[in-house]
Amino acid sequence: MDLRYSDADEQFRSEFRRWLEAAVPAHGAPPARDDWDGRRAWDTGWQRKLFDAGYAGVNWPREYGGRGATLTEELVYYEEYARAKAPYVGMNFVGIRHGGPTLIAEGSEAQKQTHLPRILRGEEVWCQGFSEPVAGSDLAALSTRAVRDGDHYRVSGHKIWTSFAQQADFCELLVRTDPDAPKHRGISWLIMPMNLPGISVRPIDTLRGESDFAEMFCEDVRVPCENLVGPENDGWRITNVTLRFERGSAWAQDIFELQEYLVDLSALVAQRAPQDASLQSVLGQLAAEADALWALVKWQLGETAKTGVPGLGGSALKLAFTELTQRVYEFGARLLGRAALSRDATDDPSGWRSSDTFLNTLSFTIAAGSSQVQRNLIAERILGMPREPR
Amino acid sequence: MDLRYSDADEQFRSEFRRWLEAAVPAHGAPPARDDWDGRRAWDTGWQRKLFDAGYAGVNWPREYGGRGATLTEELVYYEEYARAKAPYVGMNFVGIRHGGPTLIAEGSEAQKQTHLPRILRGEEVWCQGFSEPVAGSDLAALSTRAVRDGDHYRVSGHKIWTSFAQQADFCELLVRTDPDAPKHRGISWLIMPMNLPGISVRPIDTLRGESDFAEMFCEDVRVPCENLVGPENDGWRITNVTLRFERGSAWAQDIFELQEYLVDLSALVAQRAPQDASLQSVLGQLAAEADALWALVKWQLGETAKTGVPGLGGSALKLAFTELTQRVYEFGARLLGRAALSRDATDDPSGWRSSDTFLNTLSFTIAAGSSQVQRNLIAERILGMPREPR
Amino acid sequence: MDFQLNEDQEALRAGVRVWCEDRFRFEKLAEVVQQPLAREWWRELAELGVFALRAPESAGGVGLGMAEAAVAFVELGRRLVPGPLLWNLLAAELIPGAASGEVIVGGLDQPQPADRRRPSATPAQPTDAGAALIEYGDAIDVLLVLRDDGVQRIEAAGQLPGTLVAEPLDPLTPMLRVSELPEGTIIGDAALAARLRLEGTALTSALLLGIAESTLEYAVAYAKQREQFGRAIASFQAIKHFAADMYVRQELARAATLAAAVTIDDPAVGDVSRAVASARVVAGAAARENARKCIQIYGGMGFTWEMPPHYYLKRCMVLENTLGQSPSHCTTVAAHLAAPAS
Amino acid sequence: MDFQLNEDQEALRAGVRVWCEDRFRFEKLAEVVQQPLAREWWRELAELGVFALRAPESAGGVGLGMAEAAVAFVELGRRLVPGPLLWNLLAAELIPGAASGEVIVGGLDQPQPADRRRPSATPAQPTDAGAALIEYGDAIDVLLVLRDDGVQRIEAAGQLPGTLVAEPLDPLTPMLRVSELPEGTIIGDAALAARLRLEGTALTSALLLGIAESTLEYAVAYAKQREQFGRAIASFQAIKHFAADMYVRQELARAATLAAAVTIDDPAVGDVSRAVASARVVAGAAARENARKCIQIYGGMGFTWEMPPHYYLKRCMVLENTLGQSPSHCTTVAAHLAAPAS
Repeated sequence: MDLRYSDADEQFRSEFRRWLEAAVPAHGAPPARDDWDGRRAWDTGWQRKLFDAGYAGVNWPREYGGRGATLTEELVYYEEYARAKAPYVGMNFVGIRHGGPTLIAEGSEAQKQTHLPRILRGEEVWCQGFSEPVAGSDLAALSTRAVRDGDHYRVSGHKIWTSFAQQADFCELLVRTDPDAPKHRGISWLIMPMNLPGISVRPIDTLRGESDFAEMFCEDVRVPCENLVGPENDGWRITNVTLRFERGSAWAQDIFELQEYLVDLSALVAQRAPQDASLQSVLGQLAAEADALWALVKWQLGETAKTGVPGLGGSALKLAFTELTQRVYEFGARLLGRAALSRDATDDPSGWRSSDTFLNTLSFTIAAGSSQVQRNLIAERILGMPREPR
Repeated sequence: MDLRYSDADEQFRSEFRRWLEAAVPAHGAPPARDDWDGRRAWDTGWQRKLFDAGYAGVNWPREYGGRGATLTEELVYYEEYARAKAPYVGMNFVGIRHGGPTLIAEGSEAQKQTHLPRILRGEEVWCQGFSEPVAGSDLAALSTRAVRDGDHYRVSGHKIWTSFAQQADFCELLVRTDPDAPKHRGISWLIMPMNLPGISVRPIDTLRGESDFAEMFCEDVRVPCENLVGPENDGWRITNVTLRFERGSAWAQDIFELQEYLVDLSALVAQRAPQDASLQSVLGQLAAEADALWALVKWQLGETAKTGVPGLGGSALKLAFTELTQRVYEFGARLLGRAALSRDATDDPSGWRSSDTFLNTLSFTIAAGSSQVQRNLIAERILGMPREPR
Repeated sequence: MDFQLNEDQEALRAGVRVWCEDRFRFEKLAEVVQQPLAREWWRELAELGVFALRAPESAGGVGLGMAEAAVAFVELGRRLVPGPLLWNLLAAELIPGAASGEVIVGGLDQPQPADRRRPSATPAQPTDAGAALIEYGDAIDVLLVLRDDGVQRIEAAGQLPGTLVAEPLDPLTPMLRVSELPEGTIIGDAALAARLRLEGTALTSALLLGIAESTLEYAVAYAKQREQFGRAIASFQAIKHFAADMYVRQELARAATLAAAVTIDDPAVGDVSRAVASARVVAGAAARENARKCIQIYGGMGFTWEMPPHYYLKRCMVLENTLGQSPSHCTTVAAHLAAPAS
Repeated sequence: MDFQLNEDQEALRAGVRVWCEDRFRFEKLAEVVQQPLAREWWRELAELGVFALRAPESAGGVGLGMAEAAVAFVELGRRLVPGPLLWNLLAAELIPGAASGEVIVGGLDQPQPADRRRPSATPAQPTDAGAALIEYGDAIDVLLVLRDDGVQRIEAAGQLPGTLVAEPLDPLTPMLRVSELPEGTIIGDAALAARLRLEGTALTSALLLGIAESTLEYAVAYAKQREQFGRAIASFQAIKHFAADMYVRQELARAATLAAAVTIDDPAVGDVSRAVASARVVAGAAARENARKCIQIYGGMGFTWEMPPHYYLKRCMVLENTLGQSPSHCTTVAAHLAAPAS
């Protein structure tokens, strides 16, 4: 067991840190939340700067424009990124964290060459078309149909939680290509250009009052067959490969950020209620759990290095992190007292808009497999407990 | 809404309090835990004193030796009993809290006249023969057979958690009288004398190292048919009537006792760590919940007065009380620090043998319907949520 | 002792409920958000007797007790009725026009920190960002300020100096960020301030209880109709056990809250300050945890603006920051343990 | 960075596990309770190298690090191996015979309360009932006392003055109630005492982690074979979700505990005192909650003496009262937040 970063890692750290110290302030303040064009420009502009400096796609292969970093360099990357409070991945989220990695693992050479560099350069924004109104936790129950018609699929269906659908250029789309097969065996994974006729989008306001989410309706949309990723009807396996990546190291950055937030809360406590032992005790409990999560990231990274694939333990990380985050921001909001009753930045001396961020964390235990789904996965796949009768 | 006790209630309170002030100290210290004869004598002796003073069977009908008290007098009774730290019902537990009430509700006139006065006078000790090794939470799966043979039932089977089986005179016994009926419809409720041939008992040590529990083996035990309570095969309904009483006001005394314990813990905190705000905060949280439980007892009592039958809410009371009690005693044990590593009375300045009592509370969330079973009951019977598929 | 609603109380509850269902059923909420405080229905509320409940009949009030007030406030909490409800009720006997709803009274709690309590009265100015946020500050006629040394009345007339918060946490509770409070007049002493805090806390618990009840109802109803994996999610044990725990919290909160109200009316039955603090602790927990679980049970829909659960969580956070947070009430309960009243 | 057991560490773990399974498998525990500390297997443990792991090879030790010690101690925790394990290891370099297991070393932590720390050293006498309870006090040869101002060695020779506790909480951890400690000799300064506390806390976390692992294994195995309502209780969501949460706690505890041990060996990778305190907090919670849930999942059987779960909960309570309770370690972590090491 060894927790020491190599000299090369540390070298990378200081280079990246120096770059961030200049680049982050230079990128300026983000646009207003409802300025969608401005947000796209800001998010993809930052992505382009990362790319130009050689910091985009830290763990993606070099041949497609990535950095091809080692696992530990990746960790250093997330640490420094969070420490510098660099811009959130924002509208690049699906492409960078999900669609791109899926293409790397399962895409054709042509698909990789077409999309990966453009995602890294901020030229392509992706959205996700997985969930449907009746297929949420039970994702495999999806019913959006894709019927082969010559060299195209004709796609019809109703998707939901399609973040940034109105701004996106492409959609990673799960469709049912074999309605007669068992529900996990008739699903395919398509790259759908968002400019095709037949696609309409209706924004959904979140509980923060933002419309980052949308519903997407497809009516007889003609998607070229070459946009199929992997074999037809093999989409469920592909989805799981990607979800497994999503549940793994993607959290590293967020955990580090949580630790930074705790440090700022600690300063707030010191200033407001330095004598209150109960606040110290809660802060310490939360920080201890965050420390343990950070150690668990490194432990799971060691496992991945050993086996080459992220283990099932990602579910444990996701479950623990999302539940902890809610507790931390809830505590932060409580600490602010009545100031938490405003979401304006000016009212939160911690600088984190704690109560607004707390609201945002409420989605963490729901999205990408709710806490209940994660517990089922852990019990069944890791601990070997039997499924419930249906 | 009115929370004021009547003058008559207050009159009863002061009489009972005065009697307890003399009687409790006079009864002396309890015998050693493994002195079974001594414990029976001590427990039943106290019961006899209650009876002689007119305080036995507070809510039992007067014609069978009870006090026939009103619901509010009953509450006063529990308050004063706990305040005086009067002896635990001990070996009289099953008869007083369970078997007796069942006979009152469902027994024949002869059964009532035979048993009720003797239970109240401490002349009969009862034990409970409900659970079986394969029928725990799923009580209705019990398989102890009773086959009619003339004017007797011939009983064979294996019971478990039969508290005080070795000391008991009678057993409230659930048996299967119709093996072909659906599992809830073939059960009967018998009064089994414990001196019959064919009964053997093996003590089970609890995690406190006591052998209050036992397994009971019945081999062709001949129980007279007149000992059947209620109609044959109607035992499940009778059991539920009794369980509902068990889950109701029976907790009042324990809740009041919990409040007393919290006062003593508070004194301990004041002495050891008066400045520690986090301990005050936890103490206050626990006491607030105990206060609420006490209010809930009164609320449910009001419901019972309105309808004549304890409502289903008893499950909520049982669930909340048992979970809270564990937290309170765990907190108490933590407060003692290393002193909690001894169960000797001398090492606990609170006078409550906190760590030993904490161990005892671990059974509360398991016995008489585990917390999981209570949650199912609340969800299905009160909130109308559907049963799980089987 | 008869700890159940009597007939009059049941009738009061039914009356307030009917009005709330009519005025504030969820489908109308989008409209209410546009103008959370309208004189029109404020007067209707007054006509229902909600503000005048406790004022003596000689003063044009209804002459009932805190028990009735709590019963009414649970209903208001259930339907997220906005406005400085509890302040208007507390002011019924102090400020002419409050009982009739003609004057809208807002409020501000200004407790001195423990370490500053000894030196003479501090100026009645906001000391930090949070203390300067006044609910409905742009729409109230009068501001009632509770200080440790007394009660102040400040004329507001919808013109308190300050800026409106752009994004208030609760869309139904607009906030005015006040930089400097105008001069006021003292209309009551420290004892009155203490009494109003207690009563206001009891009413806050009632509103929180309403949230706990409503979120349980919404969650159970949604779980019964939402299907996943071929069955209603209400049949999954995880969901059932969430709901059962929500039910337990609701029951505890109801018993404690009504007991606190009854104790205020009849202090012979218990220690008022302990009963109020205990109720506030369990009602706060019930509202908070039930609202959280309601969102979780709704799943993705729970994270949307168009569904009810988030409104309840946000209102709960407002109420949990009214007249002291839960931990301070825990400390009050603990203090009573150390020095029991009798 | 390679945060996984290396081959040597795997081999060490396997060796200790085999010995534990042989000596301390559950079926033999009734026997062990009769005599929880026997010189015979104490020497076997020493032969395995457990006590000498960290001592330099020049001193007859194995010359390995805290990482290896932690790996070994997790295994001892899993099988409830009794005896003053951590004290004997800490004493390996300080007290001749400890590394070889010939001398059995017990320990006592005597921190001064915060408000008494300034005045000069208080006498090394027990200050309250709890502080006077010494584990295996009747069987140890030497007692190591950790005080804020240094380390004391007291000759015990199985004859410390005191009375045996009649009913120790953990049947495998007999307790001697000592009224007055004999004179000792000072064998180390305040810095050594602080270092031993840190290392002892890390080892305590490892033992707690062993409990968390073992109780999860027992609970899952029992749930898979126990049937109720016609199916294995492991198929009920309530039980599955208990087990999933136990797994999460175990994983967090393992990562944090091993990270703390590695940080002690290589302080360049982090702040030692924060890493140790954090690990102790999560390992304590994992052991405590997992043991509790294990009892609950066993149901009535969990409340019996003859089943394993209660032994784990009791041992957990002993360890959670060794070298400070969890809240004090939380405070340590919070202090590091306020003043980060850099």
